[in-house]
Amino acid sequence: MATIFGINLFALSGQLLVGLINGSFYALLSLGLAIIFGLLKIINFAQGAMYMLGAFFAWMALNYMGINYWAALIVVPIAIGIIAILIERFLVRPIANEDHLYSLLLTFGIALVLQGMFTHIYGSSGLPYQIPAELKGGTKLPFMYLPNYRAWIIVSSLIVCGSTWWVIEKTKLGAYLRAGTENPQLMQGFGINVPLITTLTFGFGVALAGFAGVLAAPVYSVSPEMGSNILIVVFAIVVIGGMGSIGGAILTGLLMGVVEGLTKFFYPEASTTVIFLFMVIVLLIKPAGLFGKEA
Amino acid sequence: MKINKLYVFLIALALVAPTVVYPVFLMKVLCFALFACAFNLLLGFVGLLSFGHAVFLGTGGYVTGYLMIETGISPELGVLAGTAAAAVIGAIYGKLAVKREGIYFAMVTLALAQLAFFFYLQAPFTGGEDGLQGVPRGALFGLIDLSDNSAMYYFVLAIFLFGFWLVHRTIHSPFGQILKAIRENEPRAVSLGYNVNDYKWAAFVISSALAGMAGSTKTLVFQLASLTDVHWHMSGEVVLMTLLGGMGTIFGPVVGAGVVVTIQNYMSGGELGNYIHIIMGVIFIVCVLAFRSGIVGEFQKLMKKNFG
Amino acid sequence: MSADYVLETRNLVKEFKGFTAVDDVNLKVERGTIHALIGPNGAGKTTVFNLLTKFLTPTTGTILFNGKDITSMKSAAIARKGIVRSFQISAVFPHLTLLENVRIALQRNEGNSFHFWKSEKVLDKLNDRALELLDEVGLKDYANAITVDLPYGSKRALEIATTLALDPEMLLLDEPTQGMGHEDVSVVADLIKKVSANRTILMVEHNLHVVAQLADKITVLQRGAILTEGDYATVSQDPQVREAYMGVEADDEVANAIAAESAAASAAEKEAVK
Amino acid sequence: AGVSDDVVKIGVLADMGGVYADICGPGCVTAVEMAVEDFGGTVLGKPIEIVSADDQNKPDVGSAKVRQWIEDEKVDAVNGLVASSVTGAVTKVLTDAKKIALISTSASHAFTTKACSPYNVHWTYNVAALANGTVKPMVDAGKKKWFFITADYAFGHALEGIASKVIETSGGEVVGAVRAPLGTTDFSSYVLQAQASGADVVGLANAGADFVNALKTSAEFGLTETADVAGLLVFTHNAKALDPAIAAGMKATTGFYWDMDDQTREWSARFKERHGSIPAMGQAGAYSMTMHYLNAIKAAGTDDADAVMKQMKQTKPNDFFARNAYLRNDGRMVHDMLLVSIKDAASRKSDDDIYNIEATIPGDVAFNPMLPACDFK
Amino acid sequence: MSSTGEKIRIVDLHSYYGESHILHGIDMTIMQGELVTLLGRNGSGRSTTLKSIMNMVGRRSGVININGTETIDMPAHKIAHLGVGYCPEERGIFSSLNVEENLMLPPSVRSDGMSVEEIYEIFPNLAERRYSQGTRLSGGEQQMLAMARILRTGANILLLDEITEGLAPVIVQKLAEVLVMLKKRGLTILLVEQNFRFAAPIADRHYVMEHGHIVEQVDKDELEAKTEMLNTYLGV
Ligand SMILES: Nc1ncnc2c1ncn2[C@@H]1O[C@H](COP(=O)(O)OP(=O)(O)OP(=O)(O)O)[C@@H](O)[C@H]1O
Ligand SMILES: Nc1ncnc2c1ncn2[C@@H]1O[C@H](COP(=O)(O)OP(=O)(O)OP(=O)(O)O)[C@@H](O)[C@H]1O
Ligand SMILES: CC(C)C[C@H](N)C(=O)O
Ligand SMILES: [Mg+2]
Ligand SMILES: [Mg+2]
Repeated sequence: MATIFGINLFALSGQLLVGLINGSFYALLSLGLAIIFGLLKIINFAQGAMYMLGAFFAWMALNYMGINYWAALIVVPIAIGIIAILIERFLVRPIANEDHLYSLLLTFGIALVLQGMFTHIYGSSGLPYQIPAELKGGTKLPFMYLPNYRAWIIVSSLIVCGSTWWVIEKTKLGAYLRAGTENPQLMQGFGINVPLITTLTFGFGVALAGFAGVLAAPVYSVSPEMGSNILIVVFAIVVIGGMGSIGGAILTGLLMGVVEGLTKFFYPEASTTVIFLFMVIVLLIKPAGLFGKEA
Repeated sequence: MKINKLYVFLIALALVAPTVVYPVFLMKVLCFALFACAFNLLLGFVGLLSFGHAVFLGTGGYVTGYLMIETGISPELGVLAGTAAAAVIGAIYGKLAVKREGIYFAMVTLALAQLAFFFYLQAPFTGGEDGLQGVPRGALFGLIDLSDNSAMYYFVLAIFLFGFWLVHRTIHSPFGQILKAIRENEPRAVSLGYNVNDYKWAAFVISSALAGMAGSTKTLVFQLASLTDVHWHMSGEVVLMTLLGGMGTIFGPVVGAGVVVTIQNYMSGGELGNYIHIIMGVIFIVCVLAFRSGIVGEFQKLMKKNFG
Repeated sequence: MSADYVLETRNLVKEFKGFTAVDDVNLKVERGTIHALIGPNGAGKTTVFNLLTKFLTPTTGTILFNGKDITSMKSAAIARKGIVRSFQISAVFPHLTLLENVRIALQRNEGNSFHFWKSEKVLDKLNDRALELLDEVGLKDYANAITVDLPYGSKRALEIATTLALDPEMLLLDEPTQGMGHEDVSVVADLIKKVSANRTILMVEHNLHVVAQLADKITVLQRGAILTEGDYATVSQDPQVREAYMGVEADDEVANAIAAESAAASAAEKEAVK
Repeated sequence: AGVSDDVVKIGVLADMGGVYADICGPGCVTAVEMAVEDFGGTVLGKPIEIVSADDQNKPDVGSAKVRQWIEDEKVDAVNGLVASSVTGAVTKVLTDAKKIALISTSASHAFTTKACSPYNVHWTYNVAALANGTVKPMVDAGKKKWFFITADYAFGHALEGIASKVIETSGGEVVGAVRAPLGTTDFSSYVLQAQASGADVVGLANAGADFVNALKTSAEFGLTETADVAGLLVFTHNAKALDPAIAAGMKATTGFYWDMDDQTREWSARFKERHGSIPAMGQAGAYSMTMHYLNAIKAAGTDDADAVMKQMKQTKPNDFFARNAYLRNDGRMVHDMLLVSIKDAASRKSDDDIYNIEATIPGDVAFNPMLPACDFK
Repeated sequence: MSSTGEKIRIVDLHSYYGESHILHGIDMTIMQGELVTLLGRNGSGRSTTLKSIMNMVGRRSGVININGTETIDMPAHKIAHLGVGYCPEERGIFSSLNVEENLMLPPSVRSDGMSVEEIYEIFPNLAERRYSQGTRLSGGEQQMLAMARILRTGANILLLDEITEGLAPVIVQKLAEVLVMLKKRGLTILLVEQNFRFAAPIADRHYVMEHGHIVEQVDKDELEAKTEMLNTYLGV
């Protein structure tokens, strides 16, 4: 086998790829957070819970309604988007003019309730969800056996992230979004229905988490706790990337997945902390974050 | 004058309370009340929402617990050491966290806290998920045996009163004035020549030291230091206590801590046990939507409306 | 013997991504004067201010304060040195009383602003000085009022009182009369005049009346570079300045010209309607 | 003698809503209730009462609750006890107060070794039994090279440690181990490392969701094809959550399986009717232990802890759960353990039909020997 | 007065920000092609009047008729589509967009807006800085951009708040010319201005506000006669 400095290169490439897979989830989640933050200036603490909800909905859809994975991949994010829209409309909007810390606390409360509810109903040992038949099996790469489903995770996440980026950065709708984030009132004055855009954006940002949840269901066990742990990591990623840019959120997500993958290989004990350490370093060197604009 | 009478009454109440109420429960309330007061110093008076304050509670607890077990020092020194350790961590974390503002600050503190959580989970001296068990309470100044619950209670009460006084004093000190100014208009404070980050940092250190003190004391009371105290749930709980009691009020955190601990105590025994997170979540939502001033804040508003 | 300069810049340059906003500026501000910086929009006036107070870092060049190089100092340090800047937006602490507002500034030199173990009563000894300052700007009677409730002009005055509390050697004022009604403009102009005693003031201002009334010396910037310098009479007669800044016809004539033009226009309009 | 405070009060402390709630949460309460009812509701003419509480898997919550139970509510014994961390804290409190700990679900063997106490009763299983039950037969069958994916905290370390010892003494070899933090969702890196190690067996020294995730990922990356993957601690609820296609054939050691014989089926059916799901081993253990405790009170004529402990150790428990059983002086309940394998989908007759019983492991083989220091008479 | 020529009619307008009652019954009518100014001291409620028309205040009551459409219950985002362009006091330049994007941002509300070339001709500064970030412009440049932005939309009712603020006299002069030109094109303009010198020569009518009331209406021809009165209200 190819080795350099005593490191097995094949194994290393395997770890890189695996990191990228994890990074795909980070990218989807931090992208969702960034979009919502952009327009509503709130950090959606319930984003993790919505990811969890995505996985559970996929499971429920399959077991109660016979909706298969592929359909779930479309239906579940929409359903979660609708829930999000209701949350925005009835819970978030009434406090939109208060200090943004309140909406953070509100969504934190929502996260607790959702997690508590699912623990209560389904317990916390996790539910099984099968990899769709079409994606069973894998491909033998020179350096590793790449399960087809994992490859699909990377591809689909890149497609979703990429198109979201394109819409926001390159289209007129995106310009409305960006401007609406800064001065919604004035945008209204220009004749743009900002509340509608806000609601839809919130729905979309949360739907991204739902999508990630469906993607995750077949590979991680579907459990109520799955959201809260990943969310804190995603927070660190958001701090590292800075909320300044949509592209930044995506890239940082992928990058951190890789960093974490490498750590699992070289020093697994630190794998849970490496992203936080990375955050510390970024805070010291570039407090606004890698892609953040100067304050 | 009126205020002073109120204080005297409350202290008198606190002195006789253990004869009526289970003292360990009271001590728990006092520990959390101190923790919440420390937290409120940052949130209510500097406007910084730390979502990782559990680290300091836990650090105080672990350090005190470790020293009490390994060296058998007397409890007041144990508490001091725990407090100092929390202050040191607070100094480091604070330096990093004050580089960001608002929501970012919350996220940075949460992430840093998670870092510490994993450290404590894996570090050998904390006993991992077992925690440090069987921490001796020791004898205060080598004289008063604290294994007696009522002696312990008065020790805890004294610590709490000291912490409470310090928070109160800090708010009404020259330093507190600057904090107020920073909260009101930060760029202006900068332009007047104040290094606002230094002031935020100092407040952060004071707050984390007091949180550590609460943790140290709690460890002595329960003879145990565990991961619970550094978990993000705990950070969330202290936010809840403060929010529920009334952030930015002096008594709010105390009331909030009392209510939350009581609810938890009540629920952990009953049928409602597994609803605990749901109920906490609902309280959060209700507080934010309809009850932002908290119990004490709303009460003050009411007083003002009717008598003011 | 050359004049006594408080503040000097040498070859000050600021570039933004290939765009030079401040281009080799050598500014000399004489001690005890009111010095105005004027120029067309985008000439680089605010950028110069930002460089002087280190809200921006110069690309090249040096800044000297009392002959000492302060180019590498941080914002807050510069403020402590004695260069204090007022903002275009009103900069007060809205929910504190006026007295407290001023005291915050006075407190800085007390060296007790980190003393969290002392009672705030130790600050009471600053009250007399604070009242004096409030008196100076005509706000003594409102000392215990809450600042938000003040009218705009008074907030401006309070801000100046607060700034004076730092006893700065030098004040930087960026468009101090912007957005003010005529009445307030003259109040503030008087105030600036009053506080300029024993101090140096550098200001940016588009209101030529104020400039004419106050400035001892004027520097005209254009496209980042100094176009000309001198007192009001000299500068306002400079044809280049008239063209680039004041418009072909200076000042008062502007109004007349416009009036004439619009009269003509409305005449034309009436014509058209017919 | 006689019954203190005229009531026998049993506390059930368990995880009512957290990650172990399915394993021993409300289900353990149900089990103890059933035991009390089956016993008749009174002992020595005095009522038997049950109080229960959620320890949230937090040692501080658990020990505070137990302290209060003892001081305020005159609880005589505490049953349930899931997370070893909580149990560790609680047994200290109980021992100080001379009250009995009836440990049903905790895995650590510390309670009868380095943290042993005359008042501890450890009933269902422990890490030693898991290692002896699952690991040893595999090594003996020629699977010599082992790699561990271990939960990176006390429980995982203990399990890995004891399993490694078993491997080495049986002539096997541990070729590597990787410590995955508790709550890891993505095990792919670890699986790749396990794959690269060339081990015959990859031992999963973790539990619950960690175990499920690790196994799933192993299957996905084809590890299950090239090596044996062995779960060292498998609860029926977790086994149920696994795709039979992946898990089929996997061996595990358990203290109880509902479908073993008529006796277990009878009790399990009653349990399922009340609780909604089949019993986990700790739940069955909680019942069995309660029965034994109440019988001991009856026989001793008192609820005094020392007398009851003595009585419990003298009489052999024998019911649907405890087979060929006796309570050792160190508090370890030694009984037959089961070596099971997970059924494939085709041979499952119902949702609950999860295991084939491969072998019965006699208690003395399964459990660790008693330490002289823990020989409380 | 034919009602077709009536562009804005406001009757008994009351406006509130939260608890505070700012406008206390405003009445005004503006005809097609008129340029009307709102004068008054700081805080007299002039900006609030414009914001009320745009439905950007907390709460409002009364009648606001724009181009024949009653708008008091209309959501804010529909008002622009009646042909209204609003230039706010605080400029509202977007930092996430560059100059050109800022310029192109507001949707056209009518078809006959100015072209970008025309606009760049009036404000050459903007052309030069067209790719820089909106808020990186100097104060005055931002002011120009804010004004230019609504000229593009083709709005024929302009609500302009302190547009000469912070501008160099040359530009102020240029703006005056622009306003005159717009008037000539038949646009209706409601202008809030401190700079009386700027407003006086070009306006047809002036309303004077104080404490949320309209206290005086002055016609262009009456200016001289009422100087004294204006002085006491405005301190000119
Ligand atoms: N951060 C920046 N990045 C890029 N360009 C900038 C930045 N700040 C200012 N500029 C440009 O530099 C030039 C000078 O700006 P400055 O704000 O100093 O002008 P000014 O003289 O204060 O004008 P005004 O009178 O309009 O306030 C402008 O063209 C502006 O667009
Ligand atoms: N968003 C707001 N919330 C509460 N009060 C406000 C708000 N905006 C303005 N006000 C108050 O409304 C009153 C009128 O303000 P407005 O801005 O309309 O005055 P103006 O005549 O335009 O003066 P200016 O010269 O300051 O622009 C003032 O007393 C002001 O304090
Ligand atoms: C309940 C089991 C999963 C093991 C548990 N972690 C313990 O410590 O014993
Ligand atoms: Mg400027
Ligand atoms: Mg009894």
